[in-house]
Amino acid sequence: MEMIHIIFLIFLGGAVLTYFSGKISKVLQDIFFLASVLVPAYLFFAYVGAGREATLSLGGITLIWGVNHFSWLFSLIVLGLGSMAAIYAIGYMKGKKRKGYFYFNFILSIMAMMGILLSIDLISFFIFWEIMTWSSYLVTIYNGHDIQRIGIKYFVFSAIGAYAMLMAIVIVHHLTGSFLMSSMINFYPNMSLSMQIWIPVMFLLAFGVKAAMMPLHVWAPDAYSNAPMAYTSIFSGALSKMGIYGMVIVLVTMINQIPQGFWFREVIAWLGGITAAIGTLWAIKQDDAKKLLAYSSVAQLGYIITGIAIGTELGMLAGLFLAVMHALFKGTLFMVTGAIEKQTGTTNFNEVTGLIRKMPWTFIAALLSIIALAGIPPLGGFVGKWMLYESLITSNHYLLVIVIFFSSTAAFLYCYKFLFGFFLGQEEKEWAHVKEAPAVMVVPMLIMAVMMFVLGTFPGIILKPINSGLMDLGFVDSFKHLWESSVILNVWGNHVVLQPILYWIIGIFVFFMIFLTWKGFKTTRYVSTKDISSSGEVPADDENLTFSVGFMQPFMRAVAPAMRRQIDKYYNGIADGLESLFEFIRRIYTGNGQTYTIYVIVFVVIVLLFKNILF
Amino acid sequence: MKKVLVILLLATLGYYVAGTYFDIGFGQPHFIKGLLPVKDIYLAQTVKSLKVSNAVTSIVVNFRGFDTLGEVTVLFLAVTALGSILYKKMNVLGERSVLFSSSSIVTSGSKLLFPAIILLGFYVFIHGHLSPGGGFQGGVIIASGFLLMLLAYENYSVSHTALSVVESLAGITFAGVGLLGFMHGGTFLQNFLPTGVLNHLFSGGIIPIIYIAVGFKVGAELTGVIYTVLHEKGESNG
Amino acid sequence: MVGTPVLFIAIPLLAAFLIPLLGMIWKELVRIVPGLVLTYLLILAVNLLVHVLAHGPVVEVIAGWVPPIGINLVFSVFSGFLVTLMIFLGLLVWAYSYRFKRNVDYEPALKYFLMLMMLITGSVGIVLTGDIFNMFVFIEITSISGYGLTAFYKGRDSAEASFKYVLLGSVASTFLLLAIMIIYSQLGTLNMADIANKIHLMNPTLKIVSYIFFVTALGIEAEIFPLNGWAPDAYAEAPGPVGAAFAGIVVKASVYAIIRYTFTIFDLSGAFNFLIIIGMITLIVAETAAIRQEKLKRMLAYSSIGQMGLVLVAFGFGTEEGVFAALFLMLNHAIIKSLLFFSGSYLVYNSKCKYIKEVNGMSKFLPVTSLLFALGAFAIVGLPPFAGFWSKLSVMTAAADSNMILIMVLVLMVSVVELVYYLRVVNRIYFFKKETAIEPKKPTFNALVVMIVLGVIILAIGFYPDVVTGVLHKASASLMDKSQYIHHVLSLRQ
Amino acid sequence: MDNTLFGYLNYAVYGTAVLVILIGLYGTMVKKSLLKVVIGLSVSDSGLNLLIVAIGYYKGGTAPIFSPGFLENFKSVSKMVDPVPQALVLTAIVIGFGVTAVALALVIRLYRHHGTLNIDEIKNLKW
Amino acid sequence: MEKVLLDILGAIVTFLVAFVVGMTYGGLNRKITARVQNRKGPPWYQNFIDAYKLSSKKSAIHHGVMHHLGPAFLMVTSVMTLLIVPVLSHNNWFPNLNFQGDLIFLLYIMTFGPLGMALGAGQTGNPNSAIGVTRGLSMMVGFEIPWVLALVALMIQYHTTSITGLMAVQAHSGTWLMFSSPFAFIAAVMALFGMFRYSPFDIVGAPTELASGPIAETGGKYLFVMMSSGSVFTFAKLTLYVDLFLGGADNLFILIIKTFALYLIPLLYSLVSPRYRTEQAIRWFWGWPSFFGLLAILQAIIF
Repeated sequence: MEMIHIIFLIFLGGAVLTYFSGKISKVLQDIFFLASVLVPAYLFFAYVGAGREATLSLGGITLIWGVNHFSWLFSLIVLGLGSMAAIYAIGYMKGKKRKGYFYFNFILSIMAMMGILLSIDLISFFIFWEIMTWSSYLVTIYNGHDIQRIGIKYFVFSAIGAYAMLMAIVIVHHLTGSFLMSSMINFYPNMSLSMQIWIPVMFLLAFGVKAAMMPLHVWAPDAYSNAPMAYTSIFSGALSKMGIYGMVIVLVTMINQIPQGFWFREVIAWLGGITAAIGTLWAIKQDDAKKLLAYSSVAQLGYIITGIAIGTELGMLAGLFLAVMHALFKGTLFMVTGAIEKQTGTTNFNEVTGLIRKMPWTFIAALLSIIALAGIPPLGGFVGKWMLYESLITSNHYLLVIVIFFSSTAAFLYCYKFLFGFFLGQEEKEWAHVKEAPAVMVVPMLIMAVMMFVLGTFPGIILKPINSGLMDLGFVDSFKHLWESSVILNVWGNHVVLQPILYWIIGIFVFFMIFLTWKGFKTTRYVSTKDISSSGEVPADDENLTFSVGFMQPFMRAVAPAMRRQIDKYYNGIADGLESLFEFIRRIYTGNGQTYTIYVIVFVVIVLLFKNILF
Repeated sequence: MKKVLVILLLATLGYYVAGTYFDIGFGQPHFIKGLLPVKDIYLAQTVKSLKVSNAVTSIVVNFRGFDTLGEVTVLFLAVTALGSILYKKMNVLGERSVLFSSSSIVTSGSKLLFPAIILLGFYVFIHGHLSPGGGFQGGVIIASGFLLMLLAYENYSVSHTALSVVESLAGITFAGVGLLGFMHGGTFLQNFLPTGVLNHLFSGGIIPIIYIAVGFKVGAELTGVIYTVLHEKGESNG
Repeated sequence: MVGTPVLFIAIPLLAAFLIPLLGMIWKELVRIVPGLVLTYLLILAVNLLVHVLAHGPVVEVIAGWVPPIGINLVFSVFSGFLVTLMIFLGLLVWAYSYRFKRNVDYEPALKYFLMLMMLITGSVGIVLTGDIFNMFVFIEITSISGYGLTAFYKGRDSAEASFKYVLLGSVASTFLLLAIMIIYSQLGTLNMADIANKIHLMNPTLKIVSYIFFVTALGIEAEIFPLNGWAPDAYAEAPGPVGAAFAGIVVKASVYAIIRYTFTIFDLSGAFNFLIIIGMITLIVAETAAIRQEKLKRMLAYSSIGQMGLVLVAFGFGTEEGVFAALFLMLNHAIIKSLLFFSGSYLVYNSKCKYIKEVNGMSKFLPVTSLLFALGAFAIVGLPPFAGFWSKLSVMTAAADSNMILIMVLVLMVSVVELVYYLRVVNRIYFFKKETAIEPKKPTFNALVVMIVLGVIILAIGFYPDVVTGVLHKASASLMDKSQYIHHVLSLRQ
Repeated sequence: MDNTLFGYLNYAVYGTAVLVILIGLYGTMVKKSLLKVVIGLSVSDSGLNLLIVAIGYYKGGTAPIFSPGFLENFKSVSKMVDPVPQALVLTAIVIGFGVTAVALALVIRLYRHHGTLNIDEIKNLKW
Repeated sequence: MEKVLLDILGAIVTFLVAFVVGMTYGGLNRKITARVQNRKGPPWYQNFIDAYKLSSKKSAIHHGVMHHLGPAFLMVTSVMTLLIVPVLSHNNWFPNLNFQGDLIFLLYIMTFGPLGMALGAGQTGNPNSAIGVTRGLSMMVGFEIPWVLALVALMIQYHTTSITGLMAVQAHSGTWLMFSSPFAFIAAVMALFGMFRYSPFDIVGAPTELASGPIAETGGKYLFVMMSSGSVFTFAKLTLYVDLFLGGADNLFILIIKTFALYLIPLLYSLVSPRYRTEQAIRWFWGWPSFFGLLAILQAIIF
């Protein structure tokens, strides 16, 4: 029995045990839950290296699991973020109902993601893909309100994607006689042109749904915002990366091999860019932190898609680095939102304000992740953004870079909205009782914030594994030796040296901090946010001056034409049309036995009339 | 509109069905040449090995006896289903429906005819293997005798339990004889009795036994059906 | 000697005749005896199946007359597999319906169990028999039991449903007899193997017409659109376990009949495409009709019809893989749909109209039942790692190998529809507030056991499909090998 | 097919049988009264039985009964009509009876439940 | 170690130069505005006086940590921009970080400060501050588009993303990029209007309406740091433009001339323009300036 088997068994058994141990003791349940996430994570990193394979024969199909550098990289995201989110979930779920249900699906999701990453054959890939879908679906509808639309939308889109993938898989099996990914890849250049186009398209449909690519993204904001925040952090941070993982494989190993691949990459890159722009615009409009972050996730995934779709090495690196970073900062941000939800009971910017002094550690985590999200140096987000722009510019995507840049600049608006809405602004009496979140929730956030900081200066830590992963996929490596240091560079030879920049920034910051604080901070006294110069008056205590409704109204007015068309509406229109069609079909069954008899005769007569054609 | 449509449909259907059967031909050999139809085997074997003079009986009871077992089961099930469908709570029969009461001529005439009818029924199914007729026909005749009595007498009653017992016993006989054949000869419904001489009453092995059982069963079942349906008045709310 | 196929018919018939007598001794016996009979038959079937897997088909002649003179029963791997499945399901249905309703009188209980047993026997007979007219008789046995069972409940519209069933069933038997007589008038024989041996001599027009009549007649029982008007009503109005029996047993037998005619008896090249066409239409219409249903059982019924359409499509590929996929589908459908009917019946137990909205929030009151329903829903839409996934995968693989891309697309699109309506119900069970004052009813112990057994089987097949795939592969091979079938039946000597 | 009187009989017998089936089906499909629907079923059954028996008929054939002396007189069984359809029709009749009985019972139930025999008013189950 | 000290020394010198020049420009701005409006106006050194006064004031209250540190964030941006932009070519005094960053990095480091300041402004709880911040950020999205279009055009035309690379191109060819890439220059200059937030794009501060917007609750040392940061930033930006489009400068005198000439463009435009509303401003930037930016890219692709 290979270690991979053991890992899966622990996941599976842990999920079941966790579910049922809740009937005995809540503490036991928490312990089981943590153990069944952390133990496999430890085992994986300690004992499973590239080249190890495990097999299982099911129904005449041999399922093969193994790990290479590329999947190892994603395992890092899944298990790292998964562990953090698991610890966080202990605090987040405390005192909530249906803990067992949540934990069960949480563990299954992580197992499914690991399964996807470890799958070497397409069938186990598909199986785990579907497990991932339904387990995440079950968590999505955990809260239970408004689920009719959200959960089903998510599941339907996922199912359409997954079924497209299933079709591709069986067609591949038909053509090659094997379910192995490697045989698909090896046979790919020999396929007919239509297959060469359709098989990647079908795969990309599946991956595009999970990665929330543009016309397929409509489920994402709702699903992300509806799931419990402890889960959304891996939902958005890790689960969506499975789409990216698949996309990279399809793009690198298949599409790059055919001349038509150029158009593929262009289309996907543009879809990614548009996704980023649309996601950002809608994120700015949201008044609820969950929704805002959800749309922001869509936008960030757009960058990642663009990066990997460009197909140059820098682009790939950028996309994958952004993927890692996105897991970190979006995971943290969702955790922050969850902490605030836990402490205040709401995540609406119009309700919560001025928590900075009540939840300082949460604020620090949020601040750092926002800086990373916005791509501001010296945090990690910048590195990814920089490489993305450089790869776009150096590969002649001039207009795309503008779209991306627009989206990335506009992202400042929602970044600020997030920070301001929760932490800044007037401190209202309503929230005077709020305390900092428990340590079990804060610590994971802070750990991840520190990681962002480290990666901002030493991106080589993560770029090296990305690079070796890409080499495993068959990428030719052109600037391998440089990833050791904290230098990022493009193919034109331009580079940014991050280390001195960090020192300078810290130096300047510390200098002016001291300058401002010197003899100052002690003697000045803190005054409440009511003590302000509002046209010369001091507002009363019960006067709510918080500015949060219509926060980005001017900007929204400027971009109003672009937001008038919602893709959602078209989908709803299609759905309504189909429903009425189905209603019509249903009326065939009139309820009159005689009519049914007539149907029988009609059937016979029709078949008899066409018997010469049919037989 | 609907009627025209139905007529058109049925006309088309009729065209094809009738055409097919016209192709087959009436009253002349229609089997494909060179094939040996089973009926020739049946006709040969019914005399040779079964010693049954009524070929239809030998087919019904022996060659295709399994069909008959199924057929009996269908009847049995029909009675069961009927009882189930028309079952009423409290286990009381509904009032009998009487359109008009019978005159004394009818009642005494029926009383007179009843034994004769029953006797005829018995005769028909006992001689099923010798002459036209058989268990089904005889059973129906018996049932018609009971029908006559039921029509003639408003308060004529048949014991439900007795019917049920007869029914069951007859069915068990059929299946049991089949199983005996199974134990004796290795195949279900196989003949294990001496076949006797053609055209004698005691001939044909198990065939008469089965046909007698069928006769009792059909008679009991049809009587049961008639009896149940006759007592279906009142209680409009179900 | 491991037993012979005829016992599958003879023993239940004997028991059926005995039961009224036994009931006079002790009333509870009418409930117990069918279970005992079915248990015995299950043991017999498993024994025989094991034997057949090792030694090839068992052909049983009746009344000592070898085919084509007499009637024969064929227990091949294919039919044996179906028989075992049906009897197993039948046993579960029996166990489930034992004390399903508390206050049923003696007489209806007797009749219910009797008809249930005959329903199963008839279906088994359809599968086992090697004679086309005998098949007609068994179809009628099944149908009449079905009519009775459908109309079992009083005070509902069950009689209406049953009447529609009778109407269409009679039309079906008309067409069936017409078809049988066409065959007989040409070939002079009623034995399937003999017919299969000689069918190439027949006038093609007559052959086609008789095939059409056969398909029409059997299609009514197998719920092919547009012949399935009775089915939703009957499923919805019959008692819950009977719905499961219809879906799991009766329809399977009818599909078997169609398949036997198409694969073994007739040699029409266009028949496979015809199966695909009607299967596809059935699938699409039924699944799309299901999504707008307001009543739970009707929804399940339409879903069941759709699944049967898919089975026909899979058979229509005409390849061994297609047959394998279809058999796998039938197996899964039998198990999963039974579970859905079983658990669904308890979810709407005390409701009068069985509306879907009445399952709202039932998970709080019936946790295990709800969980099993959800499991069944997940399994039937083909989500891994549950049983339904493997059959869906094999259907897709078979379709791809037959180059039926369009079929694949359509089937998968319909699958999405299916997914939607099942998820809606599951959502309602788990996440809606209970609105109505209907009292939830806790499942009886035996019902719970039955459902859990089914759930465990679903999981077992899902996690380790090898438990069934071996048998299924052999079964599909045995169906595909037409000459072997003919040889086995006709080589018997007096 | 010869043009003798018997040739016309060919059409007459089968034609009648098919016509009876169709009439029965027509009644089933069009008539509003449940009883008439059931009668339609019964009528089409009769037509069918007629058709089946007609198939077994041979020109100038005798009943398939080996009454004493038959074999001595005719020497050949080919003079007998086909007994198989007769056996089959026996089964078909019995089954037809069973179905009709069940159908009538259902009509009684429906009448009890709905208080009418009009099939158009018995449409509680639909869609 | 010696190099580090030298670097720090160079940075301090650069900072001082930028501070003085920036402050002076600010004073000149006020003077010129006054003269055009037919007022006498304050003396050109008025800003130095203000700065001195502010720096010597002692704050009595603060609104929390972010409010306290906001100016420091702002300063980081200004100084980092200054350090990355090559102040003088061929001069060993101000090498700073010239070769360690490029244009994209510059674009992003320039947003660091506004964010910090916005946080500080946000924590004061003054609604006017928040309104000002949102307007500022919205406007930023507006002017960044033409600005980036121009930069991208330059980058793709000369296949480099670093400022020094672009300066080398100019030195090599002898032509200023202002002339070889005129559309990019136009777009960039129009974007400069937005960066300086002078009229008509001064709705962010909106002195009368919003009580100076983001800085409404800031005074004393905080305001001093902000003010000096603004001055340094002004100088850094102008130097960047000079480096990119006007061929850089060999000595301080030429640099000051070129920067002042550039500074006059937004200054003079502001004198004749009324204020735009935020969305009008954004749309303005997405109009002609972006059009010129696209032309620049077109030119870069074709040539």
